[in-house]
Amino acid sequence: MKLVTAVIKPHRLDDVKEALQSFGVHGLTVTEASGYGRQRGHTEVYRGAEYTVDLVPKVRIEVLVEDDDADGLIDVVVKAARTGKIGDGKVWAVPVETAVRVRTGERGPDAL
Amino acid sequence: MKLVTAVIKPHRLDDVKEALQSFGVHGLTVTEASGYGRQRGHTEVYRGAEYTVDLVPKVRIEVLVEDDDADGLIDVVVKAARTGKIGDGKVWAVPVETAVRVRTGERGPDAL
Amino acid sequence: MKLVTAVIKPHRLDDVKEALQSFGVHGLTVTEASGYGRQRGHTEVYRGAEYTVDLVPKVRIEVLVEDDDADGLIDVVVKAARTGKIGDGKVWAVPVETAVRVRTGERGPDAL
Amino acid sequence: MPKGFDAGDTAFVLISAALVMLMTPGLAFFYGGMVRVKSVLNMLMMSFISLGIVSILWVAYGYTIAFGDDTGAGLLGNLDFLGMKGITGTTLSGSIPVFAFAAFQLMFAIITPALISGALADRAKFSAWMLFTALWVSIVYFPVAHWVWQSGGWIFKLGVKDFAGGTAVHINAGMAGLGALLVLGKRVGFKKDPMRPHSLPLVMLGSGLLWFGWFGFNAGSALAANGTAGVAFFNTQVATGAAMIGWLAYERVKHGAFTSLGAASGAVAGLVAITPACAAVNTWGAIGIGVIAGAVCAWAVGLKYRLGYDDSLDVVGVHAVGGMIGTLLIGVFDATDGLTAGAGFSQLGKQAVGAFAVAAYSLTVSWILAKGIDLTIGFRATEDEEVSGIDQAFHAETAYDFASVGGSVARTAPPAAAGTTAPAPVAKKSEVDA
Amino acid sequence: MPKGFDAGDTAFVLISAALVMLMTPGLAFFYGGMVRVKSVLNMLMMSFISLGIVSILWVAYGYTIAFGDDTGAGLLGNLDFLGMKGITGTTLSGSIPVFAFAAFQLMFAIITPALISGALADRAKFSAWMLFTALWVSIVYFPVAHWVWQSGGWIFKLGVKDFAGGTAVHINAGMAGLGALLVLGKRVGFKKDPMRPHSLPLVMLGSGLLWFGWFGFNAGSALAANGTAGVAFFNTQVATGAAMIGWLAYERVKHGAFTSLGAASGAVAGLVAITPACAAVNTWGAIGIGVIAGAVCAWAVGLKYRLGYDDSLDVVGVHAVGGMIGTLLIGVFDATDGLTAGAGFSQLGKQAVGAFAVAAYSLTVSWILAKGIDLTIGFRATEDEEVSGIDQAFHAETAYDFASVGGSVARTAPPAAAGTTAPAPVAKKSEVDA
Amino acid sequence: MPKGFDAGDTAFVLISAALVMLMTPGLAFFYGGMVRVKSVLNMLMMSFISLGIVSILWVAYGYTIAFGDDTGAGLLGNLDFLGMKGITGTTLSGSIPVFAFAAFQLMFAIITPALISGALADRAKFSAWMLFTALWVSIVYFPVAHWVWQSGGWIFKLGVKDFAGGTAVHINAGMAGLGALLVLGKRVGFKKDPMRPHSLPLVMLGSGLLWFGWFGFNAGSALAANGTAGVAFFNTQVATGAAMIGWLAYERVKHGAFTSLGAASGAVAGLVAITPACAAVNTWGAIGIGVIAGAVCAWAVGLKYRLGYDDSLDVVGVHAVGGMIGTLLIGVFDATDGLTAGAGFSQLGKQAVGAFAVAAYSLTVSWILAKGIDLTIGFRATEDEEVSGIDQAFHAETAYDFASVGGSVARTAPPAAAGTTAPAPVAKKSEVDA
Ligand SMILES: Nc1ncnc2c1ncn2[C@@H]1O[C@H](COP(=O)(O)OP(=O)(O)O)[C@@H](O)[C@H]1O
Ligand SMILES: Nc1ncnc2c1ncn2[C@@H]1O[C@H](COP(=O)(O)OP(=O)(O)O)[C@@H](O)[C@H]1O
Ligand SMILES: Nc1ncnc2c1ncn2[C@@H]1O[C@H](COP(=O)(O)OP(=O)(O)O)[C@@H](O)[C@H]1O
Repeated sequence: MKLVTAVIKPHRLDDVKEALQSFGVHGLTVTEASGYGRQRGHTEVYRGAEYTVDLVPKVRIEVLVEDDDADGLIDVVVKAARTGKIGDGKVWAVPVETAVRVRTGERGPDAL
Repeated sequence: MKLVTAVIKPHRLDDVKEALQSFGVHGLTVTEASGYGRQRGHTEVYRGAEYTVDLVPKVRIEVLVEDDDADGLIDVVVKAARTGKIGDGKVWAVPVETAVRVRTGERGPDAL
Repeated sequence: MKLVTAVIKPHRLDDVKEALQSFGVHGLTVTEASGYGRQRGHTEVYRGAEYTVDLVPKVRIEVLVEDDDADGLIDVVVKAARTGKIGDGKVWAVPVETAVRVRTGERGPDAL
Repeated sequence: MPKGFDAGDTAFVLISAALVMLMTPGLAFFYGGMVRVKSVLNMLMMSFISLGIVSILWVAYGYTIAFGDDTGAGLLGNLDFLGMKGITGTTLSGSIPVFAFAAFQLMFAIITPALISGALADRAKFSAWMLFTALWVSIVYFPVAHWVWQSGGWIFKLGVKDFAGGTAVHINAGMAGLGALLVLGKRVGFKKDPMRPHSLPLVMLGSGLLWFGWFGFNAGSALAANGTAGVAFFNTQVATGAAMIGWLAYERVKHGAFTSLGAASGAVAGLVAITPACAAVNTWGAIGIGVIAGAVCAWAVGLKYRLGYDDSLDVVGVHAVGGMIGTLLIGVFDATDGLTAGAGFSQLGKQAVGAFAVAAYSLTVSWILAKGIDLTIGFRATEDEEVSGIDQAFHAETAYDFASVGGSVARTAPPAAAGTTAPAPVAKKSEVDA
Repeated sequence: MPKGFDAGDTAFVLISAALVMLMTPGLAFFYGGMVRVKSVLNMLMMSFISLGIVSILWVAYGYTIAFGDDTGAGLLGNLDFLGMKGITGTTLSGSIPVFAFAAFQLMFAIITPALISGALADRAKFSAWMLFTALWVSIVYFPVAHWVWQSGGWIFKLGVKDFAGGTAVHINAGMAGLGALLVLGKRVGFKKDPMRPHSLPLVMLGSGLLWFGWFGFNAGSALAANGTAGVAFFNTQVATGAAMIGWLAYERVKHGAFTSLGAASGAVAGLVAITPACAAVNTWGAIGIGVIAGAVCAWAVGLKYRLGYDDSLDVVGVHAVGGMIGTLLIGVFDATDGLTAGAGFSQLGKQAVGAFAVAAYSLTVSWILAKGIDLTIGFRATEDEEVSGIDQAFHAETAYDFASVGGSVARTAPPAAAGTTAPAPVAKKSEVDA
Repeated sequence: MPKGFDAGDTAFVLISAALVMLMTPGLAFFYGGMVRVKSVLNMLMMSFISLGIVSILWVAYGYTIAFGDDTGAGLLGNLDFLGMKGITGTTLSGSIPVFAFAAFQLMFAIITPALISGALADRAKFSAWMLFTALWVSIVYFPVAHWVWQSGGWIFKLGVKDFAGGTAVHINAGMAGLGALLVLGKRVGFKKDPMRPHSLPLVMLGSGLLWFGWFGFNAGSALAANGTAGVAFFNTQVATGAAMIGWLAYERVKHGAFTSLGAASGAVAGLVAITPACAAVNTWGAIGIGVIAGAVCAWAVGLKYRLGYDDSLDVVGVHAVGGMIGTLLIGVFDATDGLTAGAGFSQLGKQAVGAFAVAAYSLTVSWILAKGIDLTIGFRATEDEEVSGIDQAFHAETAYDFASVGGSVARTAPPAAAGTTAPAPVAKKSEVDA
């Protein structure tokens, strides 16, 4: 199995969820995150003090998939998350050795 | 070493922490997350507009362990987090190549 | 490629960002987290009820790097995050199989 | 306007009525800030709904039960003013229009049941709570207000002093809270889970608004902008300040910290305790009542852990105990009839009779009402509803959404549905996260 | 003070003016809590700015246009009081100083444009909004206030009753909102993205402050602390409570839940509807108006989804519809001239003429003003600004930073820069996250 | 009531006192919203505690020092009213009960030290702050109030005009803030870390409540519901609106954005500046004072970065500077004695003497008090306490817990412990996160 992690723009989340659903993936875990990168951030002003806020809101998605589905899934996510503007984010995959469904104790692909 | 990640129901966190403590693991990192899966979510109503909130609050736990402890630790977490109802979550493990304790610079198992 | 994850004290984030910048890494993803470990936490009082809050605020940083840079990067992070007091946190690295830049679809080192 | 009318008094009572009205939202925030994030809205709604239910019942029969001429036995007002019959803009009560008086008193009738709700945080079915509110004001509050304040009421005739409602409002609400919570039982996780306040600034906001509005409550109870109002106002301020100090001092000694929740709670305890006494005692008597109420209530809120009843937001520990303190200390500090004025124990005895009579009546009837509701439509939320949060279960809402710019953690039902007439189902309980 | 002066009335009107002033911040929170976290500050600012702009215009020419003697045609006041000329502390209006009257009326002029802003949430350029506010009060509000309230105004002379502003304030603002939103168009994601309120406790706070302040608005409109004020006060309370119940009942039937947003909205709908009628109807008339307004407005806010206009925070559904209900129901429930008093349809007819005249005027002129602004300096934010949030775009701020202890998610520009005089650039739009 | 008593005036002053009381919570939110999330509660508590401490000292000796008959030298009141001796409900001050007057003035004594706290955000030991408050009101505020407002006070006799407290309250508090912050030093990370406000809606709430309450502060200072009160009220509103515009205009030019913090700050600057002048100038004078105060204070808050003192929430930049502007501009815009009335520089000179005398006295004594406290019990939190947050360190609380449904990030100490009498230890500092 693989764990595919995607860091994307928050307003793409709904589309990514839908795309994954069509792809046949029915579960995922989301965390709020902030990203630092080419995309710059913005300036804020508080009583004459100007702040450069260089962390930009992102959403971080994790999906466990069977090995064979990983590449397809990455493509699906990349496509659904893309706006074409700087800051669209990254997607990466790491190998997973074990996965368990807490409710049933099922292991491996059955746990997904 | 392995990194064991568990996505569980928020109100199981205390029990999981205690179970890990008994198992001999004394450190972990927690992030708030939201999960999407079989478990459905709920409907909200705002001035006549009904929203389906399909992301459910979860807690995400990360624990670094020595290779030999990984399987036992997974069992402990799964047991402590289980309620038997849909949405209990997932636990998975990935291989870790290096781990460092920031305070001392210790590497490997000593860093845990 | 590797994914380096660092769990550090929140007020070290700016220094770590700067150190990474100097090291030549220009992107990273941050999430808020809470840590449980040797560092104890504190007691809170609400109308006579005392709570032990044993989770301490942390920041979790993820950086994708090329294989060769991983060790150097870990050193840089560890150095910048260190205060020498309990609770400075952990840094670890896991192997990454694929990484994609969402905006362009570039894969591998070019995606970083 | 008819002879005897006074514009200054009318201005004072009308504005005071507005201040007292603001106390109910103030109370909502005070309570709402104290609960966990999953039941904030329910807590707010338990107070706000009283502004609706009680207003209508007051017009229908509440005013006449409470302030109609006594029927003879000292127990109830007659029904002359049923539906506010016969009252017009020029009908006076003392130097002010009856509508000003009735509006002022209505605000008291609204906040009293709202006070009770703190005892039931996190676990009451909202529809059951609405029913309880309606029944409770009808059977408990309207009569008790008559007993205590109407010149023909039996407690009034006994010579019990309750200037602004220590007995009629606070002991009454506090003991009703106890009655109801004994029926509902403990929250899931009581004594085990941490249940810390989700927003202390909201608690402080509530206490600030309560303090502000309470000047209307206490000074306004003079029903005229006169010297008594001045005394009541001044005493209210100094007693409340003293109570805040009293509570904080207790906490510093006992727990090593001056908490903001303690400051807010101490202020409310002081306001409660000075309520019956604000026109009866002198300045130092007020300060004494304040310090005592602050410290004693700080101790009393710990009782629930020892005795094992789940008075979630300390309605008993603050309102019943604080109301008792103020009511009884009139017997001690009253400027003319108190112990310290050398007048002996007579007033103290009367105060005790009034206080315990109302306490007993309220406790008993409230328990019966709550039990009745529980046996019929059910008063308590299911465990699933409670664990996943009663905001979702009964209000189909979430208090906050701070999720970041742009995206979101939710999806709209096709909004077309919002326009159709078929009722859409709210989350089936079995699917809710537990 | 000159003869005829009354201190009680003056106290009442001055404090009422303060209460009405508080309604504008109250409205800001009511609206601010309802928007997403990325445009809270903009929403707050759209109300607060009115406290600045309108105060100055009022002094300059607003007061004299609205309350100067009529120039003859019933359309405008003369310019005798331009710049508050000739008014001193001892100039009276009835039994109170003119400055008290002018301050009281100023607060109405401030909140009316602020009400409009709810229709434009999330997408208006702030500088354009400021311009709109200034033009709109000048061309719409000041004249309409004259029509309705000045004894020489044409609607006043017609015999239309509008005690505290159902027509002049609410229908007026509601239709202006409609006019402006038709120019601005829909929010990005309307009907598709969830746009749930980011903080319902903030909404509740707003509604609580509005309710409180509204006693000044309605009872204060008696301009004296008298029996009429008492009636207006009492009716305001019971109608509002009834409207909250009306809205919640509708929701319970339609959506299966009692929402806190519904309680807050129902209360506001009731306040709106009772505003014109509070001194004209009896208690049961007030309750009737309340229940009807609550239920009808609960239904009316759904219209935007069916008809497809994006009245973001339901200014049309609550203020235009609620104001209409109150204004027309005077014709039904008026204690002397209403249908139920057996007085026939004459008053109802007058009310309808007044209501529709103001509605038509406000809708038309507001649309033209908004269109003019849009064609010149542009009224609508760019899509990028809207998606990333207009708090950042126009206010260079973020509403909340709850990030944890110690660290932070931001870096300061070298603060030395803050002391230099060269204007530093705000975020270039292209770099903003979308 | 005795002859000379007026119910309208009494109603007005009592309600005004309630409004002024609300300003202290308002200030708490204004300040509390501006700090980082780790010191919100401390900021709130620094204001709230004043409601306790000062109330008691006022009764004990504050009232008589400030408003007792002068002892002769114009420096202090005599001790005739020690412990409020001899004052009853029927003792009058002008047309109102002394208790109404004393309550009204007490609220001024409460908010003045609370204003100072903004200069010390994030780094003061709470116990030291309590001591400072008690000493400062005793040695600085009570005497200065006597100088400025009691008919025998030396500044009053000089002919200095300070209607509602530009000198006695704002210059006084502003310079005290400067004195104290010079002792405490800079926050860890000053000029380096971002320290943006954690909740701007809370700041806006604070400013809204301040604005509202300030009508009591300014108009109430007429001590009667008369024409002067009307003028003061109207001027307060228009000056504040103008100041908001002035500040926003400065920001737009300098930083390219209209910030909500600027709007809130501008309003407060305007309120401060119009305070001494509200009854002395005409409408346009008020607008002039407002615009000038708004723009100048917007500039003045930047000084701390250039001069390098850490006036965290700009007490100097807003209160000292704003108070100065208002006090001196009386010499310019006074309707009878000002430069623009052709009366020459005499009044301006007096104003300057009064302003600078109070500024110098307050700065000096406050510095000495703070230094004394620092040398004995210590005034400043340790670096660890400061970095991990003084809410935890001194209040053993966390402001917010928005953690999601069900679970939690904490564990309760066995609640049985809460009932035992042995004081439980608060977090050992060494274990706290830094
Ligand atoms: N080396 C990296 N490791 C981890 N996350 C990264 C890295 N570089 C970028 N990111 C994440 O990807 C997001 C987008 O990156 P950015 O450089 O702004 O734009 P783009 O990917 O379009 O070139 C960042 O906000 C950050 O969250
Ligand atoms: N493929 C997946 N990848 C990552 N997380 C998942 C995946 N499937 C489910 N999850 C996580 O597990 C949680 C529980 O899954 P769900 O399908 O609701 O119930 P169960 O695991 O009991 O069958 C989800 O809320 C989500 O956080
Ligand atoms: N086994 C572990 N797995 C994951 N995270 C850990 C582990 N142990 C500690 N941590 C994280 O590291 C942080 C610091 O650990 P702690 O034991 O307090 O101090 P130190 O690392 O200085 O010995 C913790 O707060 C937690 O976030």
